[in-house]
Amino acid sequence: MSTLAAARARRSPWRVTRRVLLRKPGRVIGLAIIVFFTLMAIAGPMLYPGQLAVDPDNIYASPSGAHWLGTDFAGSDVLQEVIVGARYVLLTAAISALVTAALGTTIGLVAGYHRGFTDSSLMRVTDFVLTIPGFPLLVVLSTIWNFGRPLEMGLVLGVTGWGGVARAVRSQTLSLRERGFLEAARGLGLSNTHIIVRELLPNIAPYVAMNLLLSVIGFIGAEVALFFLGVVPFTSSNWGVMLNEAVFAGGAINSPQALSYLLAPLVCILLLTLGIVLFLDAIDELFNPRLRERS
Amino acid sequence: MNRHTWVTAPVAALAVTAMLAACSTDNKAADGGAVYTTISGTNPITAGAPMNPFNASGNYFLGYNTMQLGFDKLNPADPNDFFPGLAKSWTATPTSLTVQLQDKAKWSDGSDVTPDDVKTSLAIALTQGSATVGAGFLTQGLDVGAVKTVDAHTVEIDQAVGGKNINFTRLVLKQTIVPTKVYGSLVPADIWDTIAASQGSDATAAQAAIDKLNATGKTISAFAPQTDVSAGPFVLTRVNPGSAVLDRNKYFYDLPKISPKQVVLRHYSGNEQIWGYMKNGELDSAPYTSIPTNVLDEILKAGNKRVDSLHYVNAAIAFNESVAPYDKTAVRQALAYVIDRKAVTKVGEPVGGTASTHLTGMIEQATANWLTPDQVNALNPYEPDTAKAETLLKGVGFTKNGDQWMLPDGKPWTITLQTVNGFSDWIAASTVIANELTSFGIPTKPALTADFATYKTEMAAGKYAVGFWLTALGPQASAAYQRLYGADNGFSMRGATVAHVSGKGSGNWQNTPETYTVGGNTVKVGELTAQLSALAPADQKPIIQQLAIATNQELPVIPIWDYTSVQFTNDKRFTNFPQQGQDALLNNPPGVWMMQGYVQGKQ
Amino acid sequence: MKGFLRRLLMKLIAGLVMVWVVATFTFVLVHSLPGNPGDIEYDRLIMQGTPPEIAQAKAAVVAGFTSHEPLLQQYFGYLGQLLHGNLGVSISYSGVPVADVIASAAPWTVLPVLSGLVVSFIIGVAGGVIAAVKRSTRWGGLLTLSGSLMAGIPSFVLALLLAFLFHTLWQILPYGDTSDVTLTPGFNGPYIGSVITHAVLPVSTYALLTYGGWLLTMKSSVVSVLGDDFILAAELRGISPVTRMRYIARNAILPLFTVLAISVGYMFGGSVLIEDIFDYPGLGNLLLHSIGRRDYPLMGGAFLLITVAIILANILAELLYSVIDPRVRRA
Amino acid sequence: MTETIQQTDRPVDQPVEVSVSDLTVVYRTDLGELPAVSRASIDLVPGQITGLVGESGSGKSTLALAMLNAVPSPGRISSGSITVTGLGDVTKLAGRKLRHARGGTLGYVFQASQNSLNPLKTIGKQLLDLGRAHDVRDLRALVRRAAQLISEVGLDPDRVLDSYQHELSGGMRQRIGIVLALVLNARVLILDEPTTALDVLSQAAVLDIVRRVHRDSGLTTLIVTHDLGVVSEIADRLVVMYGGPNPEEGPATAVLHEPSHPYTRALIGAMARIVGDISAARVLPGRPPDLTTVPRQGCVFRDRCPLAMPVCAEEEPELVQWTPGRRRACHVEPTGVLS
Repeated sequence: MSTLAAARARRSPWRVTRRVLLRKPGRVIGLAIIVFFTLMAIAGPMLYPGQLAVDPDNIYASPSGAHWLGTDFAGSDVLQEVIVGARYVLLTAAISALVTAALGTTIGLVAGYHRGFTDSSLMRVTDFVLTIPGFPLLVVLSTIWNFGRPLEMGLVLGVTGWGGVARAVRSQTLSLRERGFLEAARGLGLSNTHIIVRELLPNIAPYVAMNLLLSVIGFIGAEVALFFLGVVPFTSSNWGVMLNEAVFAGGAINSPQALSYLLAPLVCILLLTLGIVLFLDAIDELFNPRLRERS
Repeated sequence: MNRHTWVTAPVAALAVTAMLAACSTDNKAADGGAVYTTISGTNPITAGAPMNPFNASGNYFLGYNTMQLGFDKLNPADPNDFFPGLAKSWTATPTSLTVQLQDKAKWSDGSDVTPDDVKTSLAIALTQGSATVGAGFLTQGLDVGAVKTVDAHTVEIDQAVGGKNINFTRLVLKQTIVPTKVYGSLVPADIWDTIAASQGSDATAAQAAIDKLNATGKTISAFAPQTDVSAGPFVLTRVNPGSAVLDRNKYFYDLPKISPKQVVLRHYSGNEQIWGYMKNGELDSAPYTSIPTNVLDEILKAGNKRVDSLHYVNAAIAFNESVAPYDKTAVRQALAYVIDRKAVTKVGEPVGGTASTHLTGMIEQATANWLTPDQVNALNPYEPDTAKAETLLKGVGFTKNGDQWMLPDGKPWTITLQTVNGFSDWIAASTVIANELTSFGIPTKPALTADFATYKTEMAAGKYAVGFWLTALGPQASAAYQRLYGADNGFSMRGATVAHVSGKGSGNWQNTPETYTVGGNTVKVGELTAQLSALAPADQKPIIQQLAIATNQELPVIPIWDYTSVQFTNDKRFTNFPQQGQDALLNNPPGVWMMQGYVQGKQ
Repeated sequence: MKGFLRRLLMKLIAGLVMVWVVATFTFVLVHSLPGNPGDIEYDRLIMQGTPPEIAQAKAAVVAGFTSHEPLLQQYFGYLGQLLHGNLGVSISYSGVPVADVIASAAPWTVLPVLSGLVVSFIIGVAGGVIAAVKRSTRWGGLLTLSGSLMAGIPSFVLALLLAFLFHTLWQILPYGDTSDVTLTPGFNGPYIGSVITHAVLPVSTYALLTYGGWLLTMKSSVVSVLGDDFILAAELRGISPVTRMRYIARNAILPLFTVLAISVGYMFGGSVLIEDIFDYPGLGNLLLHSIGRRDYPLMGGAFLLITVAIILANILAELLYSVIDPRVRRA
Repeated sequence: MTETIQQTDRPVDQPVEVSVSDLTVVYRTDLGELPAVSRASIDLVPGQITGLVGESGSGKSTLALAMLNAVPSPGRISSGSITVTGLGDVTKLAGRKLRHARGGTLGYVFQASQNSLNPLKTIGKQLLDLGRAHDVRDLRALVRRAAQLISEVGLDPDRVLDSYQHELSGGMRQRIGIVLALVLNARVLILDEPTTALDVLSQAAVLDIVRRVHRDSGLTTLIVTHDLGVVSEIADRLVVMYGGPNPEEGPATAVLHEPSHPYTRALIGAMARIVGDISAARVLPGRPPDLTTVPRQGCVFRDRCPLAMPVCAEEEPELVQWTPGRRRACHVEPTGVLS
């Protein structure tokens, strides 16, 4: 019997990933949704170069062959807007995830590694970031800074949202410490930087990845919410802008004409959330082998 | 409340809920009229705010429980044309106003409305920011010098010494009249001495007096009366989180005219809520909201009737002329030719807007009123005409490189069109304008500022070259032209002369030239505008004509649409609403309609 | 017990320090907003059709409530007032104490948030237990998925969806007010009933918003407790199933206190959006109002209050934790 | 040598307290149901301490749990019986009867490394829970009995009953485990790795206590361990386990000094400590059995057996008596192993 070969085959990362992914159909669907929206964000604006066409004679038109999802307040195609709007939403989420990952991981690692004064002062800062109510803060900040562009919005979201990741990373670092991980590495005479970057980071990366995916959902929610609330000036189409226009200017809650304008971005956000949640399940199993062997 | 009640309260609540839910009674008033439900457009209703007309967020409702001596008809030809309120009639001299109070005017506690109440109210008015040193004293402000009781129903209000404000009547009539018994204790006994000092020639003493008045004013505006004492047709019974409930004031001087037994004013935080209420037929009348066509259809379908009236304001595109190339008249004219105002209006303000046609700095109706037909015909209507625009641009050195226009210095011309968050009509319009300009060869990007406060601050700082602005404020032409050739353009009045400033920190962001040349004549816009406010309407005409023609030629702003006040009435429960055309009435809240004998319940 | 009290005291002190930091932060934040209350009032009145000269006067009164002292002086004044429990006076409410304005708004946030918390706690914890016990079945999986999804959906998307489904589409629930305006508020059945039906959508939104957190935490907690040795040990000692369930419940509930603090924070934060959509006159709406009117003291007060609620929730969670966990209490 | 065997041998008519016969426990996996214990038979005699040894994965803990009919899911007892005097076949018990048997007649002590105590309740409260679960009327008497036992195991009853788990050391917890197993006057005491993860001193103390309470209360005791040192110190009889039927059983000293099965010999070889000859210490080759790799046919140990013969791959050896009191399951002649 070739149990050994089989075992080796099972442990190849690609195979494992595929196996974990294929175990539940939901995970594949989740990945498909994420890939779909990512492609939309990358290719969407190329599909429709230039400005959105307006048509004052065709305002809030119902879905038709020409406009699959109908038109908006200016007679622009809703489908086109949804597709073009995906880039801002996802780009912002990606930037904020990047900032959060960088800040959260660095602060969590340093705090968990050094302990003592460094740890407690960094954790106080983390507490502060976690305590300040995030969304109201964003609302106030949006009035001070103009973060209508993805880079700025992403930075602000990232800078205000790294607390959770930092905490998770720190506790993970501490638990690695508990396991004698650090003492062993120190015993080998490795430098601090080496230990943090080469030894700790790879062990923590999975947790960062999971927390990031979770926070990406939050970031998408927050940025779209800011646009929806109309506190952030918008210069381009964005799902939040669409929701804002649909509800506050189009009367979508009261008038069936503007319905597709309301539902299109709403469904997009729901789908994207669903996709990430479904996919997260797979990631969870990949990084928690215990779960893998259970089922 | 004793302890026992506390303990049993939740139990009782459950029992009562169950009982009353089983046999729920119709709460609608049965005797002597129905409930009139509408929206107060002026203040959101906040349960925590005081019932005080001097509070910036106060729960007070003009025409219902808040009374003035009269109610403005917004007559552009006569600024002093008012509906009677607490004043039955009035006679004006150049320096004073004598008011005959309504014979039966009473407060809701049954006591008479007296000249003393008027005196207290005007004193309070002077503590509410009206008294300010050097801000156009003797020409603009409420320069009340003394209030004299002539008899129990007659009161004489004198202008301060030397005052000759032609708007004095109007300013006095517009003041809110409150009862002395409620507010009197807040007003220092020597207030009229202080007022006199504030109007005196000793600048230091005047400033001290004004500080004292302001301090009193702050106390008054923060004051929260326990109950509402109203001289209007209704009295505020209570304020709920979502509504204010006013009951008919049985001591109202003209009670037979008031049909509704109760008025419910609903709170709203956004237009979409008002639309929802109307769609459900919940409102008897609704004030103006910026409305899209699809929603209008729904509202009309629900049995509401549309009533339009004039709105003395328009939406325009303003320029900062210190930024090239907007200093060139030809450029502004060219832009006016490119922008299809009708198409823009269709998207931006399809229901409550009519595309501007004559671009005089006043709304269309005012232009027609002040200018002769010949003059109107001679105005340039700037019909969409890209060929004319091209000619104009080429005439001042612009070139076209492929599809794109180049500035005279050879750089590509792009425009950032600034609008402000929350103004959905401007935003929608800006997308269309950007589209039109871009197609013409000037790449244009709409940009938004986070909120209006920031917008105003940044605009005043000259940060925006091209942006949306409200102009043609009215009904007086002087107000409309103050908007163009007033403080925002660096003009201010110093006594009888007009000063002009520009540059950083001056507040001048329009930066138009001080004079225009029209048909070979020099038009001093700042000075002419300043003169308007001191002239009687009849004398204003030639000046307005000059300003209108100059504005049409120079286009310091490009008006896009005139707002129309689109109100709705619903005759399910009430009839005899004011009709289209009764603008004077429609510009006032429904409480005033009722006082004038309109709105009767259906029985 | 002494150690516990000392830690509680430390927590309180840390909380106070946090309040100070937040107050300072808020002060700086609020005063860096462009624009000023007077200008805004003027434009608001102009847009309502108030004649310029009257608008000018009224705006001047509002401006009169704005402090013109140097910022540093204002800051120390503000801190001094805070020490006396005084939040200052509102500008947009012309001098009404901020505490009064907030007090009249607070119930409309606190009550729905707490009701939502109770509902989501009950459903989420029950769901979490079921999801843990049935974790290998399809229903268990779906339950877990529902939790993850609810934890992920942005609050306002949820609110809009609920409003659209229950108000626009099926027309079974009211939306956009706190009660039927024709009813007399007070202690009467129709009014209370109306308040309750109007609260269904916002409370459901709050509840669904945190339901996922409870469910997921409870599930993983129950799963890990089920695998704990002492549960098997109890079984092998013949301990009755009811007692064993009690053992499981008490041990599994511990991690939920962390969720409590997070939930409270999340809900108060989300109130800005939820109250805006359902037009509830609560703290979130007040915050938006104060920002729009540049009412600095009110803005600071509302922001501070929301933060204090979160800090208190944290301390409360800590307290509950130590009541239930002897390892914390007797350490 | 044979004398010793005779002494500790069990006469055929000696009463049996617990009789495990032909017990098979299977676990449900992706690959179908795999046996963790296969046709195991053990008799426990009153007054004797029986040691059950084997590597981890040999199924010894599963067997111990099976004796309380508590095989954790997804495992189940698929055949065989466990007869306990006064209780009947434990595998047939269910509900209240089973619950009362556990903790009542059958006392179970957990691995010392595991936390067998509820961290949120004091020991005293957990004692009361135990009493209530077993319908003890006189809880005071129960507490008195517990206090007495606690003193016997060398702890301060007042302090211990008022303590939480986290306030006790590992050795103390293990003693409490023994107290809780015995407080309801169990006749059978099953200890699963009672000394693992304890330091040497605590180990000795715990074993001493086990020996004492066993003697004083006249118990039937089963110690499950991988540690032959423990067994050599305390056990009267020894049962060796390896996946399928026990390779070997017999009096402890005899089995330890004269292992008659290659697996026993290998185990002892790996534990050179007990013979004190480090040069004799050898690492047991290969990996311990696990559910997926255990051969389905023939001798389960044959892959790792130095003496394997062709027949081992085809036929499973039977467990048969070869000298009085000793049984073995191996195709190789005993002499071939002993030499």
